[in-house]
Amino acid sequence: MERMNIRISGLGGQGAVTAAHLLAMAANRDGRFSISNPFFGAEKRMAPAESYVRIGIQKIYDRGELVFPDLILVFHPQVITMQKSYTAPFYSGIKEGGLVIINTDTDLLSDAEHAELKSKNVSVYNFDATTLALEVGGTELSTNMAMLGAATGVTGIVSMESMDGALQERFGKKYVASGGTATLDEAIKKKYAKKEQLIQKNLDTIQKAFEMGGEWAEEHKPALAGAGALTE
Amino acid sequence: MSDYKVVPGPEAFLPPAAAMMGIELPDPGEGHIEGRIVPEDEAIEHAARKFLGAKVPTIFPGPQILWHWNESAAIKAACVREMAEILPARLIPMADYRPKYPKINPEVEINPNHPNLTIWHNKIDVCLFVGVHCHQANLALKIIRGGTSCYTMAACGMSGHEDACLTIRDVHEDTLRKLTACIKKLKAEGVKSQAEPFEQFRFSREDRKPAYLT
Amino acid sequence: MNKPVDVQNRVLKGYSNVQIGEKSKYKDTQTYTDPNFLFNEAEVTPAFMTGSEVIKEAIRRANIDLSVAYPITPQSEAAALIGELYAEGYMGDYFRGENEFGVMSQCAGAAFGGARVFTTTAGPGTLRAFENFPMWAGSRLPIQVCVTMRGVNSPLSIQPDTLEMFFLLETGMLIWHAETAQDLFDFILKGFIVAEMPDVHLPIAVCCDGFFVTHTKDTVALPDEKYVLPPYDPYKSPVVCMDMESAPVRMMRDPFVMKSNYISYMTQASWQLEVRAAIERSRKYTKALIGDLIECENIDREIIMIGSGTAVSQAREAIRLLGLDGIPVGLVKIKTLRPFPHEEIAEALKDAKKIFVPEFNVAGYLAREIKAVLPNNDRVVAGPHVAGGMTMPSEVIADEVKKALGMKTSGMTARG
Amino acid sequence: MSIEKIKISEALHDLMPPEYQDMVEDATYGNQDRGWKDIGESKELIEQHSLCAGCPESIAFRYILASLPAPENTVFVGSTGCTSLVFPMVAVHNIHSLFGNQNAVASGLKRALKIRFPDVEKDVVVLAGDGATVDIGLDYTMQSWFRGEKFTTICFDNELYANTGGQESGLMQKGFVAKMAPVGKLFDKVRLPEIARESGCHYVACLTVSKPNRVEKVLKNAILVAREFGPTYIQLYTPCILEIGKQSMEGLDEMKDSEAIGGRFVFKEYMTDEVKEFLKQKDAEEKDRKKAAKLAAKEAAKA
Repeated sequence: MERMNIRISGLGGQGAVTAAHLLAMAANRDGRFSISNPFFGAEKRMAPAESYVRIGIQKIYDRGELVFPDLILVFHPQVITMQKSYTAPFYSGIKEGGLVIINTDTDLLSDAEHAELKSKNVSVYNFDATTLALEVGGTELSTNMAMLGAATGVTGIVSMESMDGALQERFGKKYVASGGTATLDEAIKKKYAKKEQLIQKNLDTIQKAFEMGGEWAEEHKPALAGAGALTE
Repeated sequence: MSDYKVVPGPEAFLPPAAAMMGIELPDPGEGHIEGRIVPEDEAIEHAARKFLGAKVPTIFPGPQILWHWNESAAIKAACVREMAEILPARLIPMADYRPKYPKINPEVEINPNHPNLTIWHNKIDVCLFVGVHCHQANLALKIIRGGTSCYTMAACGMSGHEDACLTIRDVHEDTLRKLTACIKKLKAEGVKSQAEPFEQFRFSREDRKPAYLT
Repeated sequence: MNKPVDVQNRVLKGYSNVQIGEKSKYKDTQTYTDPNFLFNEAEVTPAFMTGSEVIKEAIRRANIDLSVAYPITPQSEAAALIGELYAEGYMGDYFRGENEFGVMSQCAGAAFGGARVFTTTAGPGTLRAFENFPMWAGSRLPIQVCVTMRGVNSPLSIQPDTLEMFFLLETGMLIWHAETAQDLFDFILKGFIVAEMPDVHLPIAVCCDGFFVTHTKDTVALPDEKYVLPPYDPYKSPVVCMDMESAPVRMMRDPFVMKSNYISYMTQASWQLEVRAAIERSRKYTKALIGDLIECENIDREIIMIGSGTAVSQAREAIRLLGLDGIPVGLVKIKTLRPFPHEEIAEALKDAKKIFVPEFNVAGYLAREIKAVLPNNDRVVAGPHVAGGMTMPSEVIADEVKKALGMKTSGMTARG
Repeated sequence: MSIEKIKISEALHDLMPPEYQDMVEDATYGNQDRGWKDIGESKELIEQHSLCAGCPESIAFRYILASLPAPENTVFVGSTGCTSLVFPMVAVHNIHSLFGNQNAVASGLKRALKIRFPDVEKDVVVLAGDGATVDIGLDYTMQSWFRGEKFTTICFDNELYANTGGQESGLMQKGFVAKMAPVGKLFDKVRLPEIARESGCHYVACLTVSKPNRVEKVLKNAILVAREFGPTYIQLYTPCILEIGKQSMEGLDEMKDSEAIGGRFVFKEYMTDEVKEFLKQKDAEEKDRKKAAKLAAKEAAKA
């Protein structure tokens, strides 16, 4: 494929926007073209939050809300269970052969939903990102990192080396964001004694999730596996 | 290529701005004659000939040279005075731009809000704007084109005026001297001033004293 | 146009500033740089940042004297970032106004006093400020406002929508519409130069689509920050600077010409025409700095899409998708809405059989403007357009074209 | 600095309309002793105006222009109303922009002049009617005070909208029957001087223009304090004789009546303690300067 369009659905405060920026920055480091943007809503804690990443081998022009994604990352079960989502059902618009990764420890979809996704050849990966974040990162605030790792592990859309670089860039210097994001950054920094520690923990989380994603892909062979090798 | 020409009026109830008719301003080193871009020297010679051929050639000096607010302004004022004397031409100031109350005296001043009073009253057939701020010059030039048959020329310190029938731009002392020299040269070659005899109006503060004080 | 501007060799003619080469008044690490060098020759390095950060980087190099801020989504980040520049000493003054009407009036006051002024606004804020915009233009104040457009209608929407640009069209301001972060950076810096030319000397609205540009990370090429625009020279203004330092003394800005006896309404009318004329005069400087007012790709094709802002971006992707299905489509991007490139558009579209105008607003005003300058304007399809902040997926644009051609559509584009 | 620029080009001097020749020769720019007493002796900074015959606003304008401490370095900001018909005739740079935004425009202007001329005291003075100051522009008036903007706000209070034909305004007295107040105004005159005091003005005065000495002193105080401390506010009663049904000659009586004990415009002045001290010092300096000047003049006469 020439282009991967990624939609991230989560709740305010989970770092869905940060995750999108990180993914785009990493893709940029890989020499790909990328664009990331949030859904432009009022940023409130625990309210629906959505962000979008486009990665391609040609210059990307289109922007805005991604209605027809290849990959959907669901950062929080409530996106599905309480329909905290800008699009309902959460998978609406997903393209043929797409992939959905859901942060959950139990299957949240009905049989009908599974059937519908299957008819489009869409794979579903239930991945317990929050538990991993707590285990490796030491805080559930690293859930977004775990989700990024899993997505990267399955698809290989960005390299771990670039992800490392993007993390350094994002957390290593004064970052410009909305007030809410800045406050969250401070909260994360407080969790860790040092900035380096924060980056390392995040990287560890991503690394672990990356491996788990890779293993899952090996086992389930989703259509998007290996899509990181975008081709013309 | 616009086929619009910036020629003397009376053109219309409300004449269009020449720029909206596709007339562009000259680049540095150029001027325009009736909207046609020409080298500066050609515009200067055309201006000199227009002046000499006029019955009531008139220069309208504006605030930027009437006031000695910097040295260059005072020098330009002297250049304009010299030009007026050599032509000869009337000098009628545009001292400011306010809507004047209660009335202007069209013999001795021109106001951008109603310039035609002065043009009509003095039967001015060729005029030159110099030292008038560009915005007010354009207002007046457009109104003159609308209601009179006066040939308008603008010596502009900035980018020139497409609403004048002729313009030169980036005008400084030397440009004014060049125009004066050109007038002298043409006169030496035998081109005669067609100006009707007149006396330059002069104000003095004495003129204004009420009779009982004199 | 009686004299074509050489767009290949983009040289700005007739610009002069005696302070080029001097250290900046505000930041001694910066040097006043000839715009021709800054825009054409200075080496650039790529950066990956949000549109708000791009606005900051442009203002860092713009040598503004003063900026006034007021929070409204989505321009707040940019306005706050300019505050950071102030704290770092990049400008003379910066403060938060009480509301947009106040902000634009404060900008006017500073510009009357001879300062280079920049501000930002969006959506309902633009409308609240509105009385000021035609006043700026009539007073010939070269203020720059960056409008990060969003919905203005009730029910309230903070999402991207270009309706407010429609309202701005007849204010007498220059209206440029940035498609990308790079456009935004270039337009802001180049906008100051064009707006301040003595024969133009008008306010300029550099518009961009909120969020799509302001909150989207994109690549932008930046010249070194040691370069900064030369300062504004208020004594080159076509009207008198209000500082009691210039002739003449008895001078009001800008006087009522009504009610004084014998002053005719001709002055009022000519004044308005002069503002329109000044917009026209901006063409040659604009072309010298940002190239032709429109950008064309494959206009020999029978189907052409034409638009401005990110509608063009969406169209580009739609054209790629249509290309995959073997449907060739050309593209025209409009960079300036005022002056409106009517001759250029008529020329570019002269052979097109079908013309699509994707727009992010309910009015479809760009389609109206285009129809007004084209012969056989039944060729124009006024759409697709969305409104209220809806996204406009490229797939939807592609389907619109297919529908018009009587082809099968993807069937993906229904919403709900 | 700018006084040097008020000079006519020698080569064109004899063409300049005499009102300008007079102004350059006879006006009081740069004269430290300028004040209302110059009226009638020196060239005034105001030409003919288009106000109604006998309008107290016209005399208020003349007192104010005659009393400015430094007209050569002053810029006015006006607003829509009767005053905006006078301003084109005033020989001090002045701005008319919209209706009600005068204090916002002045905020930007003052800051710009401060940036451009850090070493020169450029006075900005707002002069607007009561509709502009209190009704449509109240937000901008007060916010400029909250921000501590360093300029003087003058309100010509004629207690109604005069320019549009006598409609109710916020500064109109309660019970007054006017256009748009067909059964009489239902609420009290807005207490703007008190509001000004509470909103950060360092010097506030409320008076009529019946006493030129007082107008001069108040204006000078307000401008000097604005330079040093921050916002200052002057409210001047300039009755609209036309709309309150008086004759041209009755303006002065109307003002005198209203400033008598119990009237709406009994002279009020408020200043902070710091300002009181500052003005006392300024007065002393002024006295010494005048004394010295007198002495020098005497010596010169002797010589």
